[in-house]
Formats: sequence, C-alpha cells, structure tokens
Amino acid sequence: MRLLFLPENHVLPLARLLAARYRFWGPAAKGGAFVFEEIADVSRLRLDYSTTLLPPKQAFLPPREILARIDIETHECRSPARPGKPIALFGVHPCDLHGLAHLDLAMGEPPADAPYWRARKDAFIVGLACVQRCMPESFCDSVESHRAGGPFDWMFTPVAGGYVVELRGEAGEREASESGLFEVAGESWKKNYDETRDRIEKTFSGRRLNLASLSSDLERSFQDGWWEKLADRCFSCGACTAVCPTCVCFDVQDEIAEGCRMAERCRSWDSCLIRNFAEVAGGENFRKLRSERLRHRMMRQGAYLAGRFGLPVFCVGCGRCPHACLGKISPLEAFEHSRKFPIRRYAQRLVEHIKNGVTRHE
Amino acid sequence: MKKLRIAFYSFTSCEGCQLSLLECEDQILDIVGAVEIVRFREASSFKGGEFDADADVSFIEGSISTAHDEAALQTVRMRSKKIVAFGACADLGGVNAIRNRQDAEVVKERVYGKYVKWIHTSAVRPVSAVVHVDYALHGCPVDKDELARFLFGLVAGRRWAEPVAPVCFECKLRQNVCIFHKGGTCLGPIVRGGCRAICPAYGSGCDGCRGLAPDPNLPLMRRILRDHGLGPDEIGRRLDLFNASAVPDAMRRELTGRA
Amino acid sequence: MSDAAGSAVDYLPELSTLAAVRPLTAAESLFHLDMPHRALGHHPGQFVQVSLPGIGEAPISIASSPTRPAGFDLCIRRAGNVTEAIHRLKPGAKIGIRGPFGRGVPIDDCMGRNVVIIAGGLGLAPLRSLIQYITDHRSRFKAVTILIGARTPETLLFPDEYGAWRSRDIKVEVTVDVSKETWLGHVGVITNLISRIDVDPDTTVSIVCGPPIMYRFVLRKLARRNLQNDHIYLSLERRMKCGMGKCGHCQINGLYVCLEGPVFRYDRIAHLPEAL
Amino acid sequence: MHDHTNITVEHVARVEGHGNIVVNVRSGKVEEVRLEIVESPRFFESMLVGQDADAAPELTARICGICSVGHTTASIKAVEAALKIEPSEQTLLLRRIILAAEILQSHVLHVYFLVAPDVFAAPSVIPLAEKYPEIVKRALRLKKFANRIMTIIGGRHIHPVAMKVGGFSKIPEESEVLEILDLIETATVDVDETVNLFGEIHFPDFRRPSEYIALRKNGSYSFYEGNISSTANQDVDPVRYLDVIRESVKQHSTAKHVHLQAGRDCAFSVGALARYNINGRETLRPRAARAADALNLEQMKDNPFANNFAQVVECVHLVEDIQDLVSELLARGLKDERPPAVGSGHAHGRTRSHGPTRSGVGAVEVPRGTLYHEYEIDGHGHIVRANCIIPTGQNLARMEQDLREMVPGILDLPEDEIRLRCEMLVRAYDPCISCSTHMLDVKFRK
Ligand SMILES: Cc1cc2nc3c(=O)[nH]c(=O)nc-3n(C[C@H](O)[C@H](O)[C@H](O)COP(=O)(O)OP(=O)(O)OC[C@H]3O[C@@H](n4cnc5c(N)ncnc54)[C@H](O)[C@@H]3O)c2cc1C
Ligand code: SF4
Ligand code: SF4
Ligand code: SF4
Repeated sequence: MRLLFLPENHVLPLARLLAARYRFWGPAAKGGAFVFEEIADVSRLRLDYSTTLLPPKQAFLPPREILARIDIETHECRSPARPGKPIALFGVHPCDLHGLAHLDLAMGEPPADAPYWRARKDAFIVGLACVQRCMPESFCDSVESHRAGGPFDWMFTPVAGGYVVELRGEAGEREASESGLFEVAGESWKKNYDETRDRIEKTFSGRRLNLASLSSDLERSFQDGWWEKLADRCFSCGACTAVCPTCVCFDVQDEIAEGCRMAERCRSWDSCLIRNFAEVAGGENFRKLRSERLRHRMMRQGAYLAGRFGLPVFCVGCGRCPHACLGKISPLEAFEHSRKFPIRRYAQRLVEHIKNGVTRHE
Repeated sequence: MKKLRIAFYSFTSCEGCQLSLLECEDQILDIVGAVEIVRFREASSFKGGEFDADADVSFIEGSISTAHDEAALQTVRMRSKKIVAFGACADLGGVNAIRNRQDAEVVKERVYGKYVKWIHTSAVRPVSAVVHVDYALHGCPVDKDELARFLFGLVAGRRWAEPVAPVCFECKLRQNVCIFHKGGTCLGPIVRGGCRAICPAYGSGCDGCRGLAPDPNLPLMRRILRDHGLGPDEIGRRLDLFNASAVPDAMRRELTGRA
Repeated sequence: MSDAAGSAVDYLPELSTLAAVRPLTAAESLFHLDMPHRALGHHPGQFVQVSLPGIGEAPISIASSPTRPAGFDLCIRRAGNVTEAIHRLKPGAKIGIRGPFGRGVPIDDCMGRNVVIIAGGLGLAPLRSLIQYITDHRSRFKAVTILIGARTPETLLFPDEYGAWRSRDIKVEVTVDVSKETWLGHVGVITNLISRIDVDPDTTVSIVCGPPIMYRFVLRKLARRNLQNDHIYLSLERRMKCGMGKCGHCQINGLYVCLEGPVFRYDRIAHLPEAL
Repeated sequence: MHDHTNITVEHVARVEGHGNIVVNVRSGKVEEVRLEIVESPRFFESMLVGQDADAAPELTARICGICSVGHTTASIKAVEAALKIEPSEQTLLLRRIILAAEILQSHVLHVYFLVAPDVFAAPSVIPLAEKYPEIVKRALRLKKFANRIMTIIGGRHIHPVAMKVGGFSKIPEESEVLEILDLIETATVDVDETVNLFGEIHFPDFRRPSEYIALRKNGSYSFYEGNISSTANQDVDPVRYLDVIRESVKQHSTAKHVHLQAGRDCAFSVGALARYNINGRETLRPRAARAADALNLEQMKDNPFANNFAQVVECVHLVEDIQDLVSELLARGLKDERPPAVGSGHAHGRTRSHGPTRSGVGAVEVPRGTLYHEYEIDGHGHIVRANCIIPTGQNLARMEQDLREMVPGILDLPEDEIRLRCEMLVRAYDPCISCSTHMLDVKFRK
C-alpha cells in the first residue's frame, strides 16, 4: 500500500487535471441536497457532501440507456458507442465503493454486460473516506462497508490540511505521478492518518450483524407472517430499488426515432417492487402480493445475490432506501428480524409442507 | 402501407390535452407524416360533420357531462376501431367531476343564476362510463412525450404498455428531494406514474392527476398524510381535485378515514 | 474485471429470415427461421430472444432439434406485441435473434433411460426439440413415452407429427380437457395419463413443460409413481428482458431462469418456495 | 345576390372549443346573427366554492389549456389581493416572463396554425407543412422557444406546476435562465421573419368604430398589471371591474356575454388590437414599433381582422420584453426563495387568516384580452364565492355585432366565400370557447 499526501488546496487543480482527461463525475449540491453527476465546472465539487440522492451507479448504468439502434427497414443495427473519454468518479464514499464492487459482480457474471463494461472499463475511481455518519438511516457499519474497499484507484482520507491518499494499481500510480500535485509522506500526517482511521472505527461502531448466518437466517424466515406485517408499511413504489447502489434490474422497450426509420431498444431501471415485474403473458404473476415483492427485495439484498457471488450480504448499508421509504422500512430491520425468527415455527411449516406431499428436500 | 387514421375529439375539457399534440414541437412533423389526422378541430378544418369520421384510433378528450356529449361519443365509438381516453378529464372525470360532489341545482344556480333552465347538463362521467375504452393516456394534461411515444407505438403496430409504477419511482430517478422531506405532502406513493414526477420536480406535491396506481396502500397513505398535518377533509379535497368520480367510495373512505 | 470487460456481450440482435410459416391452431403458428451467417448451435430446451425493431423482444423456446439441418423452428402463440407482430409477417421477412440462452434438457442424463415427456398446451413447443432429437437418435434412449394434454382437440399442437413419432417406437398418449363428440381419444386432465403408463423409478427420467398450474399436480402424481425428484426435469417460464441474468425479471428466489433454467432438475428447485 | 341566405358554420374549426355561427339574411337584410357557443358548461365558479384558496390557481388553470399560465396568474393575484400577500420582486419578474412566453406562444399558434391556413388557402397547417416547410418549422421553433421558457420557469406550459400563491415552488437554475438568453437571437430573427410574412398578407378592408378595453399602467405596454382603460373609462382600479363591464346570459350560448356597463348591448373588444389601441404605438418596444409600421397597423386599428397583425406586433414586443426581463433577473442574481410552505401548494392552511371574509380581484392581460378572477375567502382560507370573466366572453358581443355589420357588405360574394369571411372574422378574435363557457355568476349589478 502506497500512501501520499494531497494538500487541501491541490484538490481543485487535481480535479481540473482529471476533468481534462476524463468525463468528470462528482458530488455537487442541487435543490437542497447532493447529487452525483457529471460536472463541467469542477468548482461545484462538494467533497463535504453527506450522501447523494442517487448512487454513482448511474455513471455506468444510466436510468435510461439505448442498447441498440436498429433500422426498421433493413434491420441493420449498432450499439451506440459511448462518448470517447472514460469516466472519472471523484469522491465516492466507502458504501458506494462497495456498491460498485457489487455492481461489477452482477454485471460481470458471464455473459457480462457489454454496455456497462464499455463505460466501466477504463473508469478512474477516487474514493473518499467518511469520518462521520451521513444520515441517521445509514448502517454501513452493520454490514461492514464503512471502510475503504471496492474498486478504487485512489482512496482519500481527510487529515488536517489535506488528504492522505492510498494509491492502488497502475492507473492510480500513473495519474498521481503525472499530476505532480501529491507530496511524499511526512511523519505528522502519518500519525494524523492513523488517528483518523481510529476515529472512523469508533464512529462507525453500530451494531454489527451476524453476517455469517444472515442469508440462511433470512431464507429461513421466508414463510414468516412477519413479511405481511412489514408490507403494511410498504407502498410497493420502488423508491428503494431506485436509490440502491446495488440494484440492477431493468426493463427493455423499443422506441421509434428519426422519423419512424429507426428503433431504439432502450433499457431503463425497473424495480422488483413494481406490481407487474414478475407477470407473464396470460396474467400469471409470480409475486402478486406486495409482501411477496417486498420480501423478494430484502432476500435479494440479504441472501440471493450474496449467495450467488459468495458474499455475506449484497447491501452496503448506505441508508438511502430507508431514507427514501415513506414507511421507513430498512433492510437492517429485516436483517435483524430474520435472526429472531423462531426455529420452531419454521420446523412446523416444514412439516406442513411435507404433509402436502410436494417436496422432499426442504 | 395505408396510413393510420387518427381522430381527436373534445368534450368537457380545457382542450389542453389536444394542445399537447401541438406541443410536441420536435416530433409533430414526423407524427403527421406517419398518420392521417382525420379530425382535429382545434387546428384544422375538415369536410364533413364533426363526429362522423371513420378512424382507426380516436382520442377522446374531456369528460362526458351533457346528453349531446354522450350521443356524440356513441357515434365516435361506432366509427372508431380503438378509443383512447385522452387525459384526466376523459380518463377519470378530472377536475370537472368536483361538481359531482356538490348539489347539482346549486351548481347551476351559482353560475347561471335565474337562467338555469337554459342549461342542460348531467353528472360528470369519465369516457369509460359511457363507452368501451381501449387505452388510456393519463394526466392533466397528458405528458407530451408519452403522447408521442404512444402515437409512434401505434404506427409501429405495438400495444401500449400502461405505466404501472407509482410517481415515487420516477421521482427518485429524477433526483428530487422528497416533498415530505421538505415539509409538504404528496400523493405520489399511490398515484400512477408516467409523468416523470413533474410536480415534485418543481417543488409541488403530487395531486393525483393520473389516477390511483394499481393496488395502492391507502391506509399507509392516510397515516402518513395525517402525520404531516392533513385531516380527512383536506385529504378528501386533495383526492377530489382530479379523482372525485374516479375513486370508489370504499377506497375514498380508506384514504380519508371518513365516511 | 478486465475479464468481464473483454468477454462482455452486447444486446444486438442477429439477422434471421423467416423461411416458412405453418399455422397450427387459431393462436399458434410454427415459424421456420434461417440464420444466414451461422448455425444456431442450440440444445433441446434452450430459447432465443426474438425481436422486431420498434416492437420489442420476447423469449421463445426453440421448437426444433439441432439434429435437423438448416435453420430452426419457433412455435409462437399470439400473446402480445412481439408475438402478434410475428404472426403478421410473411416469409422473407427479417427477424432479430439473440441466443441461444439458458440450459436445455441434459441429454446425457436421459440417454440409456426410459424417457417420459409430459407436455401441457404450449409446453409441447420446447419439448418438440427434445422429441425430434430422440427420434433422430432413437437407439440411445430406452422406452420413450409422450403425454400430451390440451384444452380442446382444436388446440392440440403438432397432431400431424404424432404418427411419425409413434413410428419411431415412441408411445404418444393424448388427452383433452373438453371435447366434442367427434373426439375419440381421452378426455380429462393430463395427470390421468400418468396413472396409465409404466414407470420404473430407477430407470426413468421425466421432462415436464406446461402452464404454471400443471406442475403441482403432475409432480404429485409422479411422486406417487415413486419417481425421485432428481429424475424429474421441469421447464419453467418467467418474464424475461435480457436472457443474460441481469434484468432480474425471471428470478425464482435466488435463481435466474434464463441462466440456470429454463430446464431445472426438480431436486435443485424443490426447496424454492417461488418455483411452483 | 342571395335573397334568402342561411349561413351556418357548425363547429367553427381552428378555434379552441365548440361554436357555431348562424347568419340569416332576408331580402338583402341581415335578420339574425348569432354566435352559438355549444361547449359544455364547466361550472368552475361553483367548483371553486369550498376549495382551499391556494388550490385555486391549480384548479382554475384547467379552465383553459391554451392560456393556463394566464388563468394561474389571475388566480394567484386574486388570492394575494384578498389576503394581502406581497410577492417578491423576483417572483414578479418570473411571473412577467412566463406570462410573456405564454402570450407569445399563443399568438404564434394562432397566427401560424389557425390564421395562416386561411391566408394560404389550406384546410390546416398539415398541408401547409408540405408546401411551405420553412414557415411551419419557423412557427415550431418560436413555439418551442416560448415553451422552453415556460418549462424552465413553471415546469410546463399547460397547467404550470411551479406557480404558487406567494411565489414559485422552484426557482430556475441560473444555467437554465442563461439558456433563454441564448435562444433569444434566433427568436428575434424568427419574429422578424414573421412580420415579413404577414406584411404580404391582405385582410378584408372592414372598418368600424368600436370600444376597446385593456389594462394600462402609466404609459408602458403592460400585461401583468394595470388599471382598466377604455376610451370611455380611464384608469379604473381592477377591484371595480364590475363598474365597467357586466355579464349576461344568452339562451344560445353557454358562454356569458359581457357588455359595457355604460349602455345596454354596448359591445367592446379586448385582445392584442385592444391593447395596441389603448396603449398606443409609442409604448411598444422599438422593434415592435417598426413592425407595427411595417404592417400598417395604425391605419387598420379599426379593422377587427387587424387583431392578427397586432398579435404579430406583440410577438416582436414580447421577445424584446423577455430579453429585458431575463437580463434583469440575471443581473439581480437568482435567490432561492420559496413560498412559505413547499408541497402541494395547498391544503396547508397557509391561506388561513382567522379574520373576516375578504375578497380580491386579479386582473391580467392574457393572449385574448383582459382576464378577471375575483374570490371571496373566509377565515379558514376557503373560497366562498368566485367569479371569473374571460376575454372571449367579452368579445362575443362585439363579434356578433361585427358579423351584423360586415355581412351586408359582402352579400355579393359566393356563399362559400361569405362563410369563409365569417369564419375568418371570428377566428381573427382568436376565440377560446372552452374557457369562456364556465362563467358565472355573479351578482352583476343591474
Ligand atoms: C424461456 C421461455 C420460453 C418461452 N417459449 C415460448 C414459446 O416457445 N412460444 C410462445 O408462444 N411463447 C413462449 N414464451 C412466452 C413468451 O415469451 C411470451 O408470451 C411473450 O414474451 C409475450 O411477448 P409479447 O411481446 O408478444 O407480449 P407483451 O406485449 O410483451 O406482453 C403481453 C403480456 O405478457 C407479459 N410479458 C411481458 N414480457 C414477458 C416475458 N418476457 N415473458 C412472459 N410474459 C411476458 C406482460 O406482462 C403482458 O401481460 C416463453 C417464455 C419464456 C420465458
Ligand atoms: S438495500 Fe438500501 S441500504 Fe442497502 S445498499 Fe441498497 S439502498 Fe442502500
Ligand atoms: S415527492 Fe412525492 S412522489 Fe416524490 S418520493 Fe416523495 S412522496 Fe414520492
Ligand atoms: S406528479 Fe401527480 S399531479 Fe403531477 S403530473 Fe404527475 S400524477 Fe399528475
């Protein structure tokens, strides 16, 4: 691990350098909150931001994106090329870095998603450590994503007078040395750095979940009537998935363009909470009830995707969804509840299930 | 290929939805190139009577509030292969239906004084209460991009897929600060989206012009509105702005908490 | 990561040409497609994403065997935008294809065994691929039985092909839910047919495809015939948008039908509450 | 020469709303002229009763989709007048800009889409688009310019969402306001071209003396505010609008007719030509004044067809207005001020005064003339009485009288031609029938 120091007043010059070579994304203030967006004028950069309304996911998986442009007459088709320059994400908090790592897994599982990777491949990612909790709803520490992790090239940790920057990989080294803005390690900031890291650990010492058993606990709670109770507080509006850094579900629809000559096959973010998400022709809906859809999302975050990719959990605790949810439903609540689910009731249901004669292996 | 014949008709309304077609400044030339518009009185003269065009798709703007409206609508239904309820008035009854919740005689008297006898109107109804409706374009007014997509979809030979997600979903995509977090109130969680949450995006809570989303959680909405200071009457007025005749009484009770 | 970037797949349809259309029932027709630039290279039970520009995409099972030369068949029911638009096409028209996707029927597990194929309604479409495969390599399989159910005689798929199947030493039993007097065959639900056949639990595999409600009853019946769950394969339908395990629509609990299915060995999904 | 002619134009096309023209001629004499408004009545004044006062703008916007910014503005002004709410300078600027944009967009729509087809002998703008694509594209460009402004300031044109009692629920970003300035140059060229186009057009030479009414504010060409002015009444405070005009119900029309109080059946007209006549050429901005000269407007000020020219002149004037107003807005710097409570804009009880019932009048110039909203609001903030007087209703009597005066002079023409003339005359007023059919009551003083 190589550490360098960046004085506070070098941040903007550095951002400017990156902005010249990359499409520059960072946190900026908008309408009384913060958003992660492409910013032309780097002085809008707000490294003091709390959290953003949407995660930086949209840099690589935009809310609406054209997958193919197809000539309606000839059927000739092409994938729209992304604008030439790669993307730089500047100032990504640890939860969102972990979120990007999860996205990489979901979009990287073979067959990997080409539109995503075209944007993601040469992206330069700059992390920024959190020294305080961004909002009451966040629970990054419960799922252990309050520490630096995920795909960063630089990781900034604020210390007195500037940032200690951890460099990673070839791109991180190259950009740092080409910029000429970093300073070599001194003893004082080293001490400062360790202190900050200790402080972060102390600040983020919320209740840790038993991540080892989380997914099995959750899966066991599947038949619990508690989900129905929880769904009384759910509108099934999909706000939670929309703001989630790890949700990837999408819809694909054709649009007509260019004087009815071209079709644009577009994908747009979808949500497993939306009523018709699992409905097929003929009207069968595999998750018809609000409670089934809510449960599915929690299972995806806490069990399904985690299991699929060998992780303890697929939620990064950013707290965006409980903040967005008007019923104040938090994954943390579901994760914690799953442990309380009484084994006895599970056993009882299993017996019923076997009595029904359908399954043997439960 | 024969061009699709499209007609626009207007009943009790502000004609804003028809105007929305002209507001598609970027697509209008493509649209009129791709279809044959056989009735569109707001911007065009036609030979023949007002309601007697044979059309593949007829867009009905406005609610039905007079015997004349009703008879004309029947004619249009007979001469059209598909009927589109075009905008909130046609789709839900819209603002016009507010008067259904007032005494009909008082309503006329308030406006026409001693001349009420010259005024012949009935209760306000959505188009679907009179004839079979094939599609609905929601909103007051309809969203012009949605309208363009709808029309292009027709040209391409595709059935319209109704937006199902509530307003909140698109509100998040638009990176709005939730109106509730700003101290206001909003019906977005129970209202059908498709408007790209334009009201919250401009700092104003949703008033439900696109009608209720399927399977809305009304008790939860009531609790949240109550916690934000809205009583049963206020919730009722809020709902009635566009949905006075669109929401069944039982659901209305569930939302307002009052009989 | 760089691996993923290097091998990533786009959502671009390839061109195929509609070579022939054969109406089957009021709602279903058989479409024969040619791919000009390559063979499809599929396994029985796999599906493709079929698309028309401006209309959209839909997952459709491949209804012919890879052992048949030149092109492939799709048996398509009119159900919505894409399927209806395809029904409007004339031979010579172009159709977009992505795929094949998913896991088909594991032929190796069927070889050397008795095979019981159970098809309800449109479920026969994907299974026809397997049936053709079996007829083309008949000797590799032991006793083969096909149980077919449909609502009415008029909605039976491929009735003109049953003769050819039977001639390859395959037992074909057919039943309909309701019929007119002219129908001489069985009347009743498909599970009735299961009672009528021989099932040796040790040497038999069964492959089932049909409408969602059919599975429960068929499985109960097969269990009663002592067939083990790991000898049963089910082909399941879910909504799909990508075919590549990304869009999330086809998820059954933690599984993706498009990647791990659509054909599942029953013991691998029996514990999943959302499977059936 | 026709002895007995019944001219009926059913459902006059290319106007907003449903109206018929009936003209009966016997022995060369016009016996009867009627403008029948068959639009279904809307009853807004009744629907307003019981509403929260700050819901009124959102509700009354739905009176008319074509001038919903105008209705919203009048409604807000009425509530603010009743409750003594003083909007900020920035709010006033924003309102003036969005109102200007709506009038511009409405005029463009009218002169290009509704009038031009007559002039180019086309049934609608669609064949026009095939024959003269450049003209139609220019119209769309201008419309889009105006629409963009309304989107930036109000969220959208039809039923704007950000305009509230007390202010705006969202203040535009500076970058968006700058975008308006960027668009001005093209818009200026386009309105100049519009003047050139209409300079080649000749309308029938039909002149008659008439009364005109418009809002006037000490010598400037005003839209947002001013006193009611006419040749007879100078500078009456809008609060006293019923001293100047009164409404009456006609059996053949669901829209009420409006007359001058001065004498029974004394018709007048409002709209672009009225504004020009009341304010005078010298109050126009320089380019607009030159446009008026180019179109000979001063010589035609007694010709109702010249309303179309006055609209073109106003287009030029409005683009200049917008440029100045936007520059002023930017020079002041945008402040993020919001009305007291964000949210729905109503049902917050912020219009609650716990005082006595108070009333207020909001008068504003909209595309077709002067629009009045008057509300009485009780101590709970609920509306207890409402009256709205719409420009088209004010023009109806004048339109009928014009028909009566014009038809005898054109009886030599073929019937189709007479019918077209009648339609053109009515269209020249740019009637908006949908919005004039809800009119109400109203204790008009007898
Ligand atoms: C693996 C697989 C194999 C299939 N094989 C065949 C086959 O061989 N022959 C055949 O006729 N059909 C098959 N289907 C079903 C077929 O995909 C649907 O009927 C088709 O997607 C409908 O598409 P559409 O555009 O015509 O209808 P749409 O207009 O998209 O939709 C009509 C209805 O279908 C639902 N729907 C939308 N997308 C899907 C989807 N992807 N899957 C299911 N329902 C959807 C909608 O909610 C709506 O209710 C298969 C489905 C799957 C998942
Ligand atoms: S599930 Fe909620 S808390 Fe977890 S990562 Fe997603 S949005 Fe954040
Ligand atoms: S503002 Fe309204 S629509 Fe948007 S998230 Fe909040 S409640 Fe939902
Ligand atoms: S936010 Fe609500 S009121 Fe506003 S346009 Fe959308 S549905 Fe209509």
